[in-house]
Amino acid sequence: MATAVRDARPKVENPPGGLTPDELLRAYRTMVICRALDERCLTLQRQGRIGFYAPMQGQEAAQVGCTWALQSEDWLFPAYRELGVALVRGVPIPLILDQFIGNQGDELKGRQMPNHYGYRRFRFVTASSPVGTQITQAVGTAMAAQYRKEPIVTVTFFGDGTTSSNDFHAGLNFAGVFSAPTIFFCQNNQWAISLPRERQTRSETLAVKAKAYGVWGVVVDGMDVHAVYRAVREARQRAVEGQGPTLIEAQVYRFGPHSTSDDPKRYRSESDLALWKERDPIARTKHELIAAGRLTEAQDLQLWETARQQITQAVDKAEKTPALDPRTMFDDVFASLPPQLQRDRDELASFLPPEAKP
Amino acid sequence: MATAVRDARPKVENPPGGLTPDELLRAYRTMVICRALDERCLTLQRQGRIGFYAPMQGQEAAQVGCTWALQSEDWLFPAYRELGVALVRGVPIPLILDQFIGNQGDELKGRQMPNHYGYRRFRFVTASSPVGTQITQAVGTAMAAQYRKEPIVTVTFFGDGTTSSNDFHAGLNFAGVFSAPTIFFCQNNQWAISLPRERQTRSETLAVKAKAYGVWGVVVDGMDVHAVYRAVREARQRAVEGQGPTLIEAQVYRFGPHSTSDDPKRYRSESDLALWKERDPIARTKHELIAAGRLTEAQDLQLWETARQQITQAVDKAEKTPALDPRTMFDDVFASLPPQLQRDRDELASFLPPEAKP
Amino acid sequence: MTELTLVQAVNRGLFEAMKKDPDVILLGEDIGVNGGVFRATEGLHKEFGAERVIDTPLSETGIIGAAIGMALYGLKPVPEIQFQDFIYPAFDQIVSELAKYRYRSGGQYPCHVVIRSPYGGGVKGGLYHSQSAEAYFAHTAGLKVVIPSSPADAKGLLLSSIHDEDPVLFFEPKRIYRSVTGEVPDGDHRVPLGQAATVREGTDVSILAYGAMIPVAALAAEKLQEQNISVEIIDLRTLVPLDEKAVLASVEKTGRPIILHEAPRFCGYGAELAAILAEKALYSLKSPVLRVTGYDTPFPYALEHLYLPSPERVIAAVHTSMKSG
Amino acid sequence: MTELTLVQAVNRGLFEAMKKDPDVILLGEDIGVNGGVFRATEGLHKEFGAERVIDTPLSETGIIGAAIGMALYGLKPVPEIQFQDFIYPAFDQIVSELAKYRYRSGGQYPCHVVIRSPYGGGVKGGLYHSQSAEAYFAHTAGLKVVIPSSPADAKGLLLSSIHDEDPVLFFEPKRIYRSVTGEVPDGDHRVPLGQAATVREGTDVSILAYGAMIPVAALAAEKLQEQNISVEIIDLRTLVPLDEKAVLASVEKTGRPIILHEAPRFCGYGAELAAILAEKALYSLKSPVLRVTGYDTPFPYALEHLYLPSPERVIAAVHTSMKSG
Ligand SMILES: Cc1ncc(C[n+]2csc(CCOP(=O)(O)OP(=O)(O)O)c2C)c(N)n1
Ligand SMILES: Cc1ncc(C[n+]2csc(CCOP(=O)(O)OP(=O)(O)O)c2C)c(N)n1
Ligand SMILES: [Mg+2]
Ligand SMILES: [Mg+2]
Repeated sequence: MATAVRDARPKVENPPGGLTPDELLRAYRTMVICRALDERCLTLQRQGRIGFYAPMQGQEAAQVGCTWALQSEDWLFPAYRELGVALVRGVPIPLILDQFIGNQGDELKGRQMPNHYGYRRFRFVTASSPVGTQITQAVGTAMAAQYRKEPIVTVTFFGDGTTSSNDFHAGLNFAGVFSAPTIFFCQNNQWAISLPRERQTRSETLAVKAKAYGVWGVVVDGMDVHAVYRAVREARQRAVEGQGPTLIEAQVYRFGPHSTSDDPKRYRSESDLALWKERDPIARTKHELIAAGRLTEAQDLQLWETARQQITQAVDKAEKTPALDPRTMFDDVFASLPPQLQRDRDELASFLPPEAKP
Repeated sequence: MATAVRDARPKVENPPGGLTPDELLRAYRTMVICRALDERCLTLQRQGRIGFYAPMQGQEAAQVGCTWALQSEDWLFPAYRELGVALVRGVPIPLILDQFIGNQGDELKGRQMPNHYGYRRFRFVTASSPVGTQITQAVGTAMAAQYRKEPIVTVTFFGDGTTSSNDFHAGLNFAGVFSAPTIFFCQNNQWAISLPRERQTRSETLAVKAKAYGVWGVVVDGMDVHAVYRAVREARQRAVEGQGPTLIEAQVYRFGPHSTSDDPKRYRSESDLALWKERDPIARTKHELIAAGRLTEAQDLQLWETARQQITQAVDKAEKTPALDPRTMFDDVFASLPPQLQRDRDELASFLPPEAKP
Repeated sequence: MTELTLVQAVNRGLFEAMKKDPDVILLGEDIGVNGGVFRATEGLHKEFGAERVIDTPLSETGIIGAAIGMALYGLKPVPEIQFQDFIYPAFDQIVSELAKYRYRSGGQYPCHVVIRSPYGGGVKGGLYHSQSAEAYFAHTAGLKVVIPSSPADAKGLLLSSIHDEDPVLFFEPKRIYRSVTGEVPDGDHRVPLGQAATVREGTDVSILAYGAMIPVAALAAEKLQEQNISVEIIDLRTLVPLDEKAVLASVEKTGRPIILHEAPRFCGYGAELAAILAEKALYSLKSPVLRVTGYDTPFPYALEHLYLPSPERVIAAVHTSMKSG
Repeated sequence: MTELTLVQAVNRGLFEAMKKDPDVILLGEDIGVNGGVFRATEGLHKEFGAERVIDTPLSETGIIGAAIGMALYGLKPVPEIQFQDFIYPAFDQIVSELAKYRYRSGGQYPCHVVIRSPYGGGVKGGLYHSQSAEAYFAHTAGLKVVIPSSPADAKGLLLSSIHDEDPVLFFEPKRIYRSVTGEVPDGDHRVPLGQAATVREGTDVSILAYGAMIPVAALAAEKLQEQNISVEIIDLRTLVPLDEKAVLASVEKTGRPIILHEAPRFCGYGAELAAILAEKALYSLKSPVLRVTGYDTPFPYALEHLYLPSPERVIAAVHTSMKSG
């Protein structure tokens, strides 16, 4: 259930319809792929086959529900944990795996750590690591769309910790002042690495921060794909109608470690995790589908099986794709190669083993 | 009247006593000196006798009322417009004028533009120009005092525009999380150079931003010295009792230009100014004192006369004080002069006219 | 041709770009109704409206972040930072984002933003209205850095910057905003990026400089001419990409380089010039590579006239150079 | 003496300082309960409590701003920036405030903060977990910049930094956090700031380097020894203030300088070294001043092994140098 507040006037809304049963089944399938891919990536990292991974288990409903409520023209500004967003948007799994490996198929040309992908044709902006920087950018893109009179929204994704960033403050404030059609989708997964939500900020909720900018603020159960879908649809509606931006706090939990470099046992209790796992969005959605007679256990097993096969194929393909040409290192610093970089490039080439020379 | 809010629970307080009549008379005297000095500085700048000036007319009650409510052990973190704060704290006028001229008497050694003074012995921290940077620092000092168990507060001064700064966000958030004994004293003078308050942020008030950090938020009539005094006293009390920080929005108006480089006619109407001038804190306080029989018109004239004489003397003295020794340019970059700066110093000395050599 | 001050030429450049291309959008503090604190955007708000000349809240983080978002979308934002000294709250957006967008996305997201900002001392601005921060940006791969020294170059380089495809930091020497005037071609006048200008030819000494130091170099050169020392002045105009050829050609001719800038010396832009000479022109050098720069202190207020490189300090360096080797 | 890794030596340095002086306070992201993402603060939270090892919200602006406030009060804060790549949100506080407090107040407000941060590549961190940003800070008057290359120096320089009176940027080469071990003196071990170390004596070539490039230089020197080329390695240790004497002495002896760092070359710290040599050691130079550095691109991910200066690239530069002059 979504609580929408604007300025000092809290307003409780009764949930209108969420996803249709058909949509829910499709959404569930995406959530399954998401979970299966996430699990595989953790394994690949442990086996040294990819260098790093930041899992998102527990956040599937939030990401899938949110993206489901958008139009494909809407621009997405992800952080580094938005696998579910990418999948709903249609980014092919092989492309993602190419990025994780940084091979010749990687459209980012091996420039970034795993997770930090982005694809212009999907209006899915390339993520960076410094937290929050995407937030002001999403507002700028929204202002640009507004200027060009394109009736779209921009959606920016970030975590609870990132509400402390400079760009959160500047972005929300600009969006308020300029009525930018931006949805600020905060996945409060309760942790910023080792810092719990309560130590990140003393505000009652994260959504209440909307009041500081005179924009809409919504708290939503991020384990409930319907609730998220509804909240985002409403926010989108308001935004394109010129009613301004919305800050949505989707309350979720990070089931896994912050990243493969992290050991959550150092700072959090298993019992808390167990409590939240009872609300696992995948189990919950599956349960609903089964109860509604839209899914059987056998079909479910099949879904998982298909997902895993699909992923295995993509991994195989990605691992067989040739490595990057080292000379690409000098592309894209500027639109064209300045003489100085040409020299660097030549120098590097002189150190390459003969087989790598053209 | 102060409205104190914490989180989502607004609370209206009935004003207990403000300044006593004796205190009010003394506070009024300071406000008069403040206004007279401000006027003089504008003249000095126009005559080319000082290089720059940022006037504060209209903000006297806010600054004097605030500082009156503090203890001399409290640390002050001013912006560049806090003349009234400096005067209440006891900074001598001649010292201020030496700073404006940047002569040998300037304890800052001519390093800064006028207005950007600061004196360690008055716990009045040296101002800088980048807006907002003092805010996080004030919180750090409060945390340090808390650590050392010194029962003081830090008070940081800034304008409406500065609520958009990075440090406002970080400072309020840290203060909330650590319950730092800091008072965030925002003088909302309705303008950030040419940008009106409504275009700075869409929040209902500036004080409501406190909710974003779970701290106390108070709106106060900044033209009413009693109201400001009361609000700050209460905030101070809360802070030292461990109840956390308060954001105070003192609503005032900048009667003059942003600075001597600014021409407000380009962006604001005279009629607005005229409305606010009806609430001139000096006229208002004078009126109250006369009504209470604590001041006569003749005594008032005398106050102004004394203030102006005092200022004339200080200006004379400051203008007669010798210029800085150019070699001081290299002091205080580090605690001691590294060889490299010694060379720079020698080089400079070689260009000085003979009479300037030691 | 019209006789303009440097700041007027900037204004005309912005006008020209905006008239031609509706994608050019300005944003910044006090640039709209107020016309900018230096009046660089005077009249543009009236001409092009609040949609294209956007007065923003007081947040450089927001200004540059929003400008980047606009550029990703396909507009050509030209944000103003009121004083270069206040660019630091936007440093993360500039260094982590603007400089790296094209690269990190494998070329998918070019990010063409032109950041205008007045820089430098000489206006009694003290520590925070006087800095020359070009070295920070020149060191950041992915950014172009441009500094004009004349009205015609100000307009021509600004228009080239706006029509470039890469992010450009366009720093305007505020000290000579009004003190320097000159004939400026009307219309879409362009001066190509990456080309230095020989603003004075000479044979004995090469002064390598830019921005507000060009008039200082010129004054020194005049005086030195009286002493029969022939000074060549190279105005770099574009710091990144540097016109290395022009620099090397001049120094190979004179053998005596003097590097001149007002930023502090240590790790300043001049260090790179010296390093290039020490690598590529070593055998042409007749004298040590000398730098005349601001001192390695924060920028002072009362003593700024002694902090800034003066013609006297340049002349002294030239004399030192002439005596060497 | 205890055998420690570099990161353990940092940890021991912090422990030592905190034990001695209750005014030493740590703050940063994940440094408390979690012990730091690199475990540099492991055990300190337990030993000294949450009051002295403060887990902060995710804001570098807040961390450095608060640390400055603590320092003004008289504490000795030692904030950690989790990766140097994330220091930019604090750039304004560092450059505008920390570097200038003592100066702008005429000496009234010294501001002694020691900012610790892991820097550099070699850990497959890509653009944002690999940068070497020392040049930005070295160019900023008022800051000291220190980079250790061994466990003993890490502890000794850190303790000296904490006991200094000026702001210090203390950058730790994370690539060799664990790969380098060494004997570290117990107790209050100090290595003075401003003194370079000759980590290998030689007569043919001088390599000027610091941090994680010292082992690279050492590997190159070993190989070159086999070719009868005698390499001297100067570990700068303190970038500001620079031990100019040590640099000049070595280059005056060998006449062949090779500057080595992993940051991009253009306007990097090496440019300043080259500029100093081009001014003060010109007549001793037998070969051009060569720089082996990271390339002038953002830091890549998949190709980082080719981006970072390798012993091979150093050897090639030495050969070039030996052939010159
Ligand atoms: C500016 C900056 N500082 C520090 C970091 C290191 N860091 C990476 S993720 C992270 C925590 C982010 O927490 P949150 O915003 O809640 O997102 P989550 O990882 O939980 O999805 C930190 C501190 C960073 N990436 N950027
Ligand atoms: C970071 C930064 N950006 C821009 C400026 C230029 N500037 C100086 S004062 C000012 C407006 C400040 O407004 P406000 O906070 O309301 O304070 P007031 O001047 O009204 O007292 C601006 C934009 C600055 N000093 N610092
Ligand atoms: Mg989180
Ligand atoms: Mg104001």
